Amino acid sequence: MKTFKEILENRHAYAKSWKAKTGRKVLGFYDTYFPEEVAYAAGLMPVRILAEHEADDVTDRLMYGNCYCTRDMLNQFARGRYDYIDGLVSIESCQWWYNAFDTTLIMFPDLFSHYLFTPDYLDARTSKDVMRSELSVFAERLEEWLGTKITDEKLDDAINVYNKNRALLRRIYELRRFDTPVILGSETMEIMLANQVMDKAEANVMLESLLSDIEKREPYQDCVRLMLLGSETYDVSLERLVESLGANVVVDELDNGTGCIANDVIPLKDRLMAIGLRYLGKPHSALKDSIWRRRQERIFQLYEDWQADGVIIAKQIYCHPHGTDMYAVWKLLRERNIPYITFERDTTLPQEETRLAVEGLISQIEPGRTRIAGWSRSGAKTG
Amino acid sequence: MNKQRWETRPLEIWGKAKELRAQWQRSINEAAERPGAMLAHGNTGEFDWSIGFDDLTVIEDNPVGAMMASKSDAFSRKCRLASEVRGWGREICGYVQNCWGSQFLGYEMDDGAFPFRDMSIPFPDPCDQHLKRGQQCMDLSPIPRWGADYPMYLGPLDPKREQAFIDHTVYCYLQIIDDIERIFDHKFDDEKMIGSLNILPALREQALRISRLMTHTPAPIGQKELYSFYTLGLLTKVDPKETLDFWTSFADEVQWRVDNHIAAVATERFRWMEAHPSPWNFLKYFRYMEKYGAVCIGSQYSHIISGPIELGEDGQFHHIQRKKPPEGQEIRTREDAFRHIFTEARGYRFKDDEYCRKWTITDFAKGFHVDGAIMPLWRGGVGCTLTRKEQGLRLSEMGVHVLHYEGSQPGDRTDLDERRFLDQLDTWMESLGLEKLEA
Amino acid sequence: MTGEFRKWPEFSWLSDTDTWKSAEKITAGIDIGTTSSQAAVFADDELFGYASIHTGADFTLAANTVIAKALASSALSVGDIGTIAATGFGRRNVLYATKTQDEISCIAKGARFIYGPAVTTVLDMGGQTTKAILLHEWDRVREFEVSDKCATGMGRHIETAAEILRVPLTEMGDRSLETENDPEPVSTTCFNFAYSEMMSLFREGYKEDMYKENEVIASYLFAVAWRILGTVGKLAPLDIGDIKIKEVLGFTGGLAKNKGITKRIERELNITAIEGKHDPQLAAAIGAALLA
Amino acid sequence: MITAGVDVGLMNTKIVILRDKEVAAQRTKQSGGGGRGETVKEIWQDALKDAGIKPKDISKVVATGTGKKDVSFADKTVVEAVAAARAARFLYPESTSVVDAGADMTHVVTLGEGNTIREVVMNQKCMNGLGLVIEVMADRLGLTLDEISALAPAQGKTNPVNDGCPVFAELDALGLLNIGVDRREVAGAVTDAVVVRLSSILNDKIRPQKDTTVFIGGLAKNLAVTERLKERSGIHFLIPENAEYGGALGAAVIATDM
Repeated sequence: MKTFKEILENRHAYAKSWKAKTGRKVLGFYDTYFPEEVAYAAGLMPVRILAEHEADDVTDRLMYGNCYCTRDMLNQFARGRYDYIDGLVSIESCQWWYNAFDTTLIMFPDLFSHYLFTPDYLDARTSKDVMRSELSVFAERLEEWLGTKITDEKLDDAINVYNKNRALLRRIYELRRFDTPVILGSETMEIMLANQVMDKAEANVMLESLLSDIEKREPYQDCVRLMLLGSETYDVSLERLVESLGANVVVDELDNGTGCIANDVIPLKDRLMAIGLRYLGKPHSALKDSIWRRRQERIFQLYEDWQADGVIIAKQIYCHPHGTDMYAVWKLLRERNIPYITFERDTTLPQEETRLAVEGLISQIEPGRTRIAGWSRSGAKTG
Repeated sequence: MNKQRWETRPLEIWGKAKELRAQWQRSINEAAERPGAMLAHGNTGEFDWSIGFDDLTVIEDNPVGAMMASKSDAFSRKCRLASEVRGWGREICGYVQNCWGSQFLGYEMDDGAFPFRDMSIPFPDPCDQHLKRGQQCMDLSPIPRWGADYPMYLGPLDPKREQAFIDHTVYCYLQIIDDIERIFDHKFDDEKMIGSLNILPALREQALRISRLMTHTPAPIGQKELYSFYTLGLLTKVDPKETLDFWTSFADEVQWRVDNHIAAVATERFRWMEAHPSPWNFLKYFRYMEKYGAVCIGSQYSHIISGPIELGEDGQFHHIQRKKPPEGQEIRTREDAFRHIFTEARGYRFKDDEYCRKWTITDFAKGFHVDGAIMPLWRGGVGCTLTRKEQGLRLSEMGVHVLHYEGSQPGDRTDLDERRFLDQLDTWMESLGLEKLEA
Repeated sequence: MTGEFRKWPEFSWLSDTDTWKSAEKITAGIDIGTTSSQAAVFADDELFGYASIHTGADFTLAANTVIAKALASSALSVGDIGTIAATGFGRRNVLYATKTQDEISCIAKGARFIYGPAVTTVLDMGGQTTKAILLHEWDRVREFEVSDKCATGMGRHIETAAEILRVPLTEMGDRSLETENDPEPVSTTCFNFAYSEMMSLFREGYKEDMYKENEVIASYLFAVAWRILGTVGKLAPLDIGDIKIKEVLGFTGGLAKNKGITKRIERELNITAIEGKHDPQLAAAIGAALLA
Repeated sequence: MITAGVDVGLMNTKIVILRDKEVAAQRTKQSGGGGRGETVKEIWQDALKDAGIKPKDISKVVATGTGKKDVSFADKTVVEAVAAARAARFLYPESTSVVDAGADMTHVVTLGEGNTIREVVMNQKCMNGLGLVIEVMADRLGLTLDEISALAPAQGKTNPVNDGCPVFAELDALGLLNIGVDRREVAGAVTDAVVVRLSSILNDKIRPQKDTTVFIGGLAKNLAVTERLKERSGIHFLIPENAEYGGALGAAVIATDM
């Protein structure tokens, strides 16, 4: 498998072959607040559980009211797609995720599992102490399970690998700031998603070679620049649709986009504290931004830094963190006269419905611009 | 067919209950008007802030939203529309949408101005929507606002993890008191707070008496009575002493009813429990079920006033005391008091949080000798719906007949198809061979 | 399901002049929706002919039929039309179109043609999607809202409701207004819930004194109207206060002809929509033709 | 002894007249809305005529179905699940559960000893009206129900539609039509979505047994549904010849007890 896209599409095969090659174990996790560094230092490959879509007649027995993503995560476990996972970890985050985690454990009681409490109140003086305590409990459990010792050296190595990974991904995002970017929104999201199901050391090698390649690419033409907000995404169908309409998603404020690469672990003598502080200091997710509404200002900063023209908010149906946070996002966008559309996503993306809204947004930004479907005209490479 | 008919009669405590409720309503109305009074959004489940701060009234959005739902469909619908057009998802709990929708409209059900809150006190709860709901009152005016956590984990009690969680929570609460003193120039009364520590356990003791009595056949009172009274202990401790007296005489009356075989439903022949009430404007399903001789003996939700309870080996309910604060340790400061409160709270949280909910429900069903259970499924309200289906399966396995019906949330009638629900009740009863005893 | 109750009248019109012969520019707009398809032909910015038909299962066939109907007996043929702009759900099936145009711009333009320059808020209620558009005084879109996914297919679902109730679609609106007081709406979450709840209203048996059929229809259409309020209300709501929209309101789309919906929206918004000079269902097709 | 069962469904009313536990007549007619009560009376007259009897010859009439209270001449009403259970045991004494799926609700009934019922599962609201979904889609696509019933299972990878919600399924189906997918294939995709939902209801509590599960109701007549459901769930349904009359038959059987 050579490209991120291929790895994303064959992620189960990738993980299985990694296991066969290294003889090590794979740990599944759900949210980006999960401190992957600790697991990596223990010799595990942390793999994020991603939703896809498969006909689902099993989860109704166990769930009600969940968003489709968490249903599908359970569905995939039930169908044996994740049969290679050795352990499963959940953290304090969205309850639907917790539900998917907990119910999966009922189906697979022998799986190694751990629940790590990452404070929802991220900014109290004692939040870091809770985080530190939880990380050391987690580290001890991993040591006990795997029979290894998580030494400072191993933690340093993990921190380096992850910091490097985030720095490389930030470089990719930086390339999208140009008026004529060399990389499209859909390609970036494919990289982001694949990166979350990969061995980070390998990802870093691939990212470095990719970066040296794409910087040589012919840039895409200037076009309407859009920003994507909302619930986590698991595919790039929306980005592709936007591109087919002659626009481009240039930046996002998603937990699995800019949210997970914005900051690094700053090395400290107390490694676990350093890792904990990184996760507490991460841009607040919609759920954890429960006190002073920091998320909205960050959205605006990204919007300006990446010179976006408009915003697409794509929320999953039944995604309550975004259902409660949207008010403040709308208020901000309206106050600053930023054009935006909001729509809800479910298992399938209805092409024409979504097209109608996105096209309306594009034409609101650039009225009178005649379009022909396909990237070929406005998005074509120059020269 | 069971021809047994028990005697029924109304509760005598009703008058007193109404009086207490009116008193609570008055105290809120007055709080908004009294000079120097502070109105906070928050909750008083574990700790009633007004005990330390005389002029502080804490209102939760839940009872406000519930009251709207029970009184006016049209107004609460308007509130929900007001919040929907401002960006709130339709999957959000009806209580929240009603209460804060009314804030968006700027007026209340009776056309009076919406009382804006002066501060937002955290509302720790396992339900995610509680986490973010304190933001609504600060969005329209920059009022002070604090945070706190509801830390939980799976597996056995772990002293190391516990310690960090208790330190964290105590710190957060002390910070709030410091800030209120600094910002609002109100002094916190440590002595009064320490002195009140025994109120909640005493209240729970009385409530537990009632829970235990309700395991009798015929059930002396039903779910409807429990609902009417339970806010009087949980949310409305205007005068703690008076509340305690009320619950003591309530328990005494229930005891008297049991001794004299006074029943909630004269024809009791089917006992059921539920997980949640239906939307508050549709409580007539209790009466409808009585036509089949079916009595609702409560829910974990309504028996929560007893505090955390579990079924002992003697077949009777007991308080869960997994973690007691060290005996003999003197409580001198407010920090000691909070440590005491949260250490005790940590002990039982493991029995009412989502992790244990699906296991403890079988205890509940066994203890109350239920034949059936209604497990509503809410589209809005994560915490209310999480694990409901699993609970249903578990109950089913132990031979309890389970009925699931759907709706939005008790504060939101949008998705409750009332007639379909009654039809489902018919199906449930008739399929068990029970027919209506009265038209 | 017989399909006899969900029918609504198709219509067409053709100018009796032959101005097109001397016209410098002939344009057409084709709007292929999920439920109905419209065509409008303009000769030098003057309406020359239009047609509105049921779309049916074959979008391409609908596209071919609707233009044929609009041109009807005139000597004008598709080949004579300079620019043909296609819009709507099925626009890709208008094989004879020379360009495509987004729905929002078309509706905005078309609404201005139908209602004149005064209209500021356009509420387009079609078979598939509800769109609320706030317009600048010139024809540029200031803001727009599209109904969410759960609310899609409003018009189509009313057709289904007519079939289940066995009440002609065209009578539903008027009959719903014959009730004394509006009953509480059925579920506003989605139309599947709405009509299942609507049918539940008959579960206790149909008795003259209990559920007058008109009240059931009223309850259903109130839910539809309430759902639409959720879309139009999103156009710049106030920080505090009831839903207000910027006057003047104009309805477009097929449901604009259902008084049971429009009257309820007007009542809730406390506003009276203006009367247009053309059939509101044609808005998108007219707009497309004008933008062509 | 002559008894009758009347099953007033969402779209159709079905009547079965039993003479000494043998079907003497059966009738169905479209009915709906507020005028349902009148339609029921009309078809009642037709059924009596078919059986060649007068109303007074009938000892008892039992009504069931969503419109059971509109049957003015019924001696008793029973819920759909109970009628379905009796029909299943009447037709197949060895049956252990019965699936009743029509235009409106879907019931999965697990049978107990004799005429008792162990468990009833009713569909969730998001799966309401599975029969209606197919009818609406047929109307939309210009196909008859027989044509849908005759659809062959899809070969290879096809375009799926949303299987969680009928509203979204319809939306996706229109999207497929729009990109030129053959309408039979679209109908197949919708049928698949309905089958996934049905299978989900089967999985909800006690899973029905492989060889002793009866399938009645309007959907049981649709071969495309039953065959695909069989494949997905592994259950070899027992489907009676006049499956849509299951509810009415059960009601008529109950009337013989009275």
